Amino acid sequence: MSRFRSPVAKVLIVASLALFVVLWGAMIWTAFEHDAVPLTTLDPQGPFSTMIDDLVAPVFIIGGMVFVGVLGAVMYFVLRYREKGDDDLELPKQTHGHTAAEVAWTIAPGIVLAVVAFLTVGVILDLSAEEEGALRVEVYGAQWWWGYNYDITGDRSFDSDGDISTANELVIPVGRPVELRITSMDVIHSFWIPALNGKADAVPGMHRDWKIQADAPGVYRGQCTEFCGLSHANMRMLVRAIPADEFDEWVARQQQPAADPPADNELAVAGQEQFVNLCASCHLVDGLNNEQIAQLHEDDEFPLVAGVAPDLTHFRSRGTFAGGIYNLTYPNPAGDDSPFGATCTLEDLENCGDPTDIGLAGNPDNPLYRPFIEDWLRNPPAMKPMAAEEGRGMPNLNLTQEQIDQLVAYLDTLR
Amino acid sequence: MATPDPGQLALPSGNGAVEHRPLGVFTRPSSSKGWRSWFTSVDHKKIGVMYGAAALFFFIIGGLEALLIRVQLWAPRGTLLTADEYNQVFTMHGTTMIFLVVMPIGAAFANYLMPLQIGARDVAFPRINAFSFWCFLFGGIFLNTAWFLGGGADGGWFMYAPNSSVVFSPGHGIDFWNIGLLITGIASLTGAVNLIVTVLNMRAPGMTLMKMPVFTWMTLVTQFLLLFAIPVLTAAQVLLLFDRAFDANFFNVEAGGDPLLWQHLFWIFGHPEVYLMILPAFGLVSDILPVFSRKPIFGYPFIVFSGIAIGFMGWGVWAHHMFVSGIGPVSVLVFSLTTMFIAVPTGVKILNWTATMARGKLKLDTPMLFCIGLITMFTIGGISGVTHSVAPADTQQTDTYYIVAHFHYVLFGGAFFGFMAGFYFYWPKVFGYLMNETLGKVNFWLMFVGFNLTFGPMHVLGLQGMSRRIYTYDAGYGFEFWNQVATIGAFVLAGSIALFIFNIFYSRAKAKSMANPGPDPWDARTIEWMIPSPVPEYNFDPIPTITRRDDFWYRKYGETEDHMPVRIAATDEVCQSAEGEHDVHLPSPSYWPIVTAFGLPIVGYGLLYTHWLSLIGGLIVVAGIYGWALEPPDDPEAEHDHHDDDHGPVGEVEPDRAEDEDLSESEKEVETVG
Amino acid sequence: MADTTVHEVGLDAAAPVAHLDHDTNTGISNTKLGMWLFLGSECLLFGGLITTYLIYKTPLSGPTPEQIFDIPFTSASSFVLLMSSLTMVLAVSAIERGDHHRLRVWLAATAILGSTFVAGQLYEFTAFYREGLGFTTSRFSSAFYTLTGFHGVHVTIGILMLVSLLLWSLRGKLPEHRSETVEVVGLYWHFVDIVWILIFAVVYLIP
Amino acid sequence: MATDTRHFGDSPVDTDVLDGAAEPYPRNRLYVKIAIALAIITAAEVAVHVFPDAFGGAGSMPYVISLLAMMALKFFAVAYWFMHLKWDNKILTWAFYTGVILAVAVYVAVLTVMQVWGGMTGVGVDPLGGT
Repeated sequence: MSRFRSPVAKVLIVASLALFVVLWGAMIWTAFEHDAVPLTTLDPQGPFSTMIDDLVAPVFIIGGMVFVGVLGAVMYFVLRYREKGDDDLELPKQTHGHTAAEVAWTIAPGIVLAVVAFLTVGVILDLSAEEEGALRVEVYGAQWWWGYNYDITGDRSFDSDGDISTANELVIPVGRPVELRITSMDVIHSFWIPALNGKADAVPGMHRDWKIQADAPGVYRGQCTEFCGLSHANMRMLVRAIPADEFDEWVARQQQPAADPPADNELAVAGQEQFVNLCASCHLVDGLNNEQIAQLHEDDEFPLVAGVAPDLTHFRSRGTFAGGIYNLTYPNPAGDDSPFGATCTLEDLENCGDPTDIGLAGNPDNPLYRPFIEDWLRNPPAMKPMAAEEGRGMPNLNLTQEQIDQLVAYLDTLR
Repeated sequence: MATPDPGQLALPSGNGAVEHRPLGVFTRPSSSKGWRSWFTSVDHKKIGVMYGAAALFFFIIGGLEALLIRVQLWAPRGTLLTADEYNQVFTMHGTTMIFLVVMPIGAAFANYLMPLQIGARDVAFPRINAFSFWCFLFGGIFLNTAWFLGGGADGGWFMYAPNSSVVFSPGHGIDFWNIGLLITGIASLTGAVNLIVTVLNMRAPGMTLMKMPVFTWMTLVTQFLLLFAIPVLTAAQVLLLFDRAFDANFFNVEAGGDPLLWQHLFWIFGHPEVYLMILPAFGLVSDILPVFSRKPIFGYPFIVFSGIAIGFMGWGVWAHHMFVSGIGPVSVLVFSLTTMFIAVPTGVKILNWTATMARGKLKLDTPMLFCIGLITMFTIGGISGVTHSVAPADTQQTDTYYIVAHFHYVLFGGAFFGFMAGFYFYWPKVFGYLMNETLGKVNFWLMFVGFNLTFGPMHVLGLQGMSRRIYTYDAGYGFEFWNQVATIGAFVLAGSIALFIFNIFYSRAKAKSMANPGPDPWDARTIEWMIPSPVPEYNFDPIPTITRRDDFWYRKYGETEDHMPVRIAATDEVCQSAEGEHDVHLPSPSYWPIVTAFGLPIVGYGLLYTHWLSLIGGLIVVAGIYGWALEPPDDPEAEHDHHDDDHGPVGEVEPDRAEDEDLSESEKEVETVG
Repeated sequence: MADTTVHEVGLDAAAPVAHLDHDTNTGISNTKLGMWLFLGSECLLFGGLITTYLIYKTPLSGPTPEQIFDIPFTSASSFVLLMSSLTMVLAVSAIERGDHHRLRVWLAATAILGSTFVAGQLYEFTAFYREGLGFTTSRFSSAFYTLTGFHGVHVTIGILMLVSLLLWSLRGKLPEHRSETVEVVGLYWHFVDIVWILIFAVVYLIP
Repeated sequence: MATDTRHFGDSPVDTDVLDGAAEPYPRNRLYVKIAIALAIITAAEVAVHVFPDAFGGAGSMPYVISLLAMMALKFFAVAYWFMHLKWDNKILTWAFYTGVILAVAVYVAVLTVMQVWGGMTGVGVDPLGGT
């Protein structure tokens, strides 16, 4: 009764075990394939993520060896000591234990873990050390997008003259550490750019320090990882790391307030008016509705429930919108991997790539990809689940096509 | 011992002889047969079976929720569920599996087996035991009625503040979660007191602590963990309840509420919770493995003390759930180190199990296969756990599918494989028929394959950056392939569960034409196998006197000087005869536990809808308690020919009404919540 | 063993601990062991609430503890609760000796002292409320009312148990072989007192 | 394991004799003494609160420590004598103090991690920070 004698059974056992081996082999193999897995934690691109990777790699190896050891021992014992049907009925020796062995295998893992612990302590301290010459950025999570306030002036405040604010896309200089002060406006979120460092929770009422640094120019994607309600899955962010000189140019542009649309662009002028009437109670455009927004702050109209919305001053300088889930522009021509990429032209759109491939857009000089932004203005909750009626996310304003056209024209001027 | 008839007491004061009449509208139930008896039973075996049945029912619900999750994630931009529905489904899946499946299956085994393993007739407080079960069942049902009353909780099973506040989750889902778990918490707490007292006080003569079967030991450790962990969760839930129901400011950030307080309280409960889910399975394996290896557990004291060590150390590691929460580098460091070293006692257990198999004569029956499955699969979960304890690595791994993979390898590959081993092993003892072996083996291999297909790929998904709790993902992140493998695996796993259920009914039908498997179908080692299968209502007759560990085995076998076993008695000679004396005095059934427990969900509904209902519920609870208090544990009307045993502790009830004080306290928790 | 019961009662009448139940492995009755375990568990509950209070005791707005506490009043009510522990233990000792008259006196005294304490707490709550400290006023107020309120409910349940015991005793249903029932209720009562000892020092006296 | 818990100094007394009018019970005197001591300690606690300057000022280290010490003294006195831990089986002391010690250890750790000691900072007041 205790043995499986039929060939079918043997096939079942062998097939199951083979599947197990193949599965785990394939898993380990693919885990180290870094193409087309932009969020992978195993392909570090900055010093901090590299420290983590260097620390955990030997732990994985030790762990793997331990598992193979245990599995091997179990399999060996099963094959060696299993009851064979034609055996005699003699029972095995009743061994109750072996104190020396017990002590040995209590101490042995203790020693291995002590080594791991020693390495870990160093890395924890290194990762929490302050960096010299870092760029300071305040990061805040909100349902369901990210905002950034840069301390450009270096006076440790994030709202003095010359400091800049932006949303969803964080632009940083290559090779320079960036100190993040992370907080939240409503619930707990988590800021995570796997290629640059581990994640850090954004807790309301609390500022916490974190840091990232990119070694090479590129776009590094991230995802909110602390469950934050309805659209948690749609709360993404990306970091564009650009060379220092390009970064300075970018900062200079961002420091400018938004210009009024040129008078000859009638659609945009009308759009600005629509914006002031419809959008300005939540969205800030620097130079346009600062006082209105400041007043709201004053009146404490910005409780911890979102009601604030992303800063749109240089809206078109970003490649994505709505929490980094939709492309704002056509993507870059293939082959250029600069964080902003080369410009594609209206005449040559088919070489610009597919704008529905999420997160690939970048260059603000590329033409606006209208369908997404129009759909968004038409009915935001249909594009991204939100609970605007409960004060979280953008409501459906029931705009007409004319209003949408005007608003898009205006938003297109916010460079 | 019987309650003295109050009428016989020579009372020094008072009004002389007192006529005792049970209070209330019911005549006292007396039958222990028929379907009605299940509602009034105080028999630990019936209660254990009900725990198991209810847990399997909730397991099917939780499993269906899991399948919904897997189908939704089959491909990018899945449309089976909306974001809102998905959030409810994963919250309820986690809550159901933890509180309504794994914990109660542990309770089922503890209730059924532990008194048998220590040679008791029942638990210390049989009526409280019934009350615990009904609290659990009503709490679970209350929790799930949320589906029909506006939707389930949507904050994740960990229910982090302030996302769980009314502002961010205005529906009643989280209230159902909160109150439902408060009710099941009463079940756990009263159960814990009951089972600890049972183990400490009601062991058969000669059964010292170090002669107890490992499962009994692990039950003791588990119940201590519950005893001390549940009140912490209760405190946190009370804060949440007051925030949601009465506008308190505990997690209101504007008023200075600190969201991390919830996290601390929750995980102080939550981490011992992890161990109290896994330890019963460890206990089962430690008892089953020797039977099929034909030799005693290797290093019994080390197995026991490592279990105790896990229980203790489990209190010092909670903040490893908070490495990314912003608790400061020093705290991260300390908790990282404590977490690493909890791997030591766990490793000791695994090595001892492996050593138990060495040089044995292994019978690879279904329970044994599941035990081997546990040893190997749990090892994977344990090792991935060590990678989390490396705090910097955890900042990459936490809240990704790597964590999901980890704890499913622990809770499914560990706890549930152990429970499956326990089901197959103890089925004949409980129901009097053996499960079909061939189906059992297919069941195991199907579950093994399905389990690995489902949860293995999640390691890769997590390391490649797929977050937990996302209802959708986009193309271009490379998540498609392994999600599809996992979804296929989930259906294979569902198939294996279906096969298990089929096996139950198939084997039962077959068993009608087969002989009873007898008390000892596996040539087992511990004393629960001495008594007939299924177990008679009175368990042992007489209570055995224990002389050594694995007492039953040594009644059958002697040992030569070089530890070779020699048969000294036929199994039939040492087992209890099925036709023994039936006149053992047992605690009488009672209506009051179910009545009292029934009041609790009514209080809960009242809190959510109309406070008048709470009042009614509260009155039911109070009436239940007073009825209970005035009812003697034994029915004085019942005819009993008292069986006088010639030994110490017998699992009968205390004549004290003071056990009802315990109840009053649990009631107090509810009332204060109300 | 029913036939030997009366005899046993006679034997046990003077024994401080009831031995009506079977011998247990530990020598302690199930009920008493269960109560102690429960009290151990309660430590974690009150610990959580006290911790919450300590974290939240400085409000961001509204009255502060220093402004609102009336230490002389609370000292008096603390004293009352402390003395109820004495009357409780005297009640236990009375029934252990079979002195039913004193049992009732001391039980009644304990219940009255407890009620005095609860009444004082209610008075204190209303006074605080009038001074502008509502339950929802600040994080301090929520934590304070929750902690002391939980304790108050514990006391109230204790009073209900004492009154029940008193009634049982008056109806002659509390013979001395059940002295342990009184003792177990007493344990609960003392525990509630102990918790207040903590609260009085940690909440009221230490700023 | 079974311990005889009946080792009281009092000799068994016949119930009938005691009914209604009991002889003084030796331990009662002890109880009263302890209650007096508790009352005195409470008075001392209040005195410390009323005259904080004698203890280094309200909230100072000696002030807090002296109050905590008196609190602990009262706690243990009630548990030891009134709750009979002195006379009962040690397993009860065990069961209870496991809870007490666990609670103290765990919650002190929480308070430490949340940095509550020394100046109640709590959490930040400005949820929006520099925005």
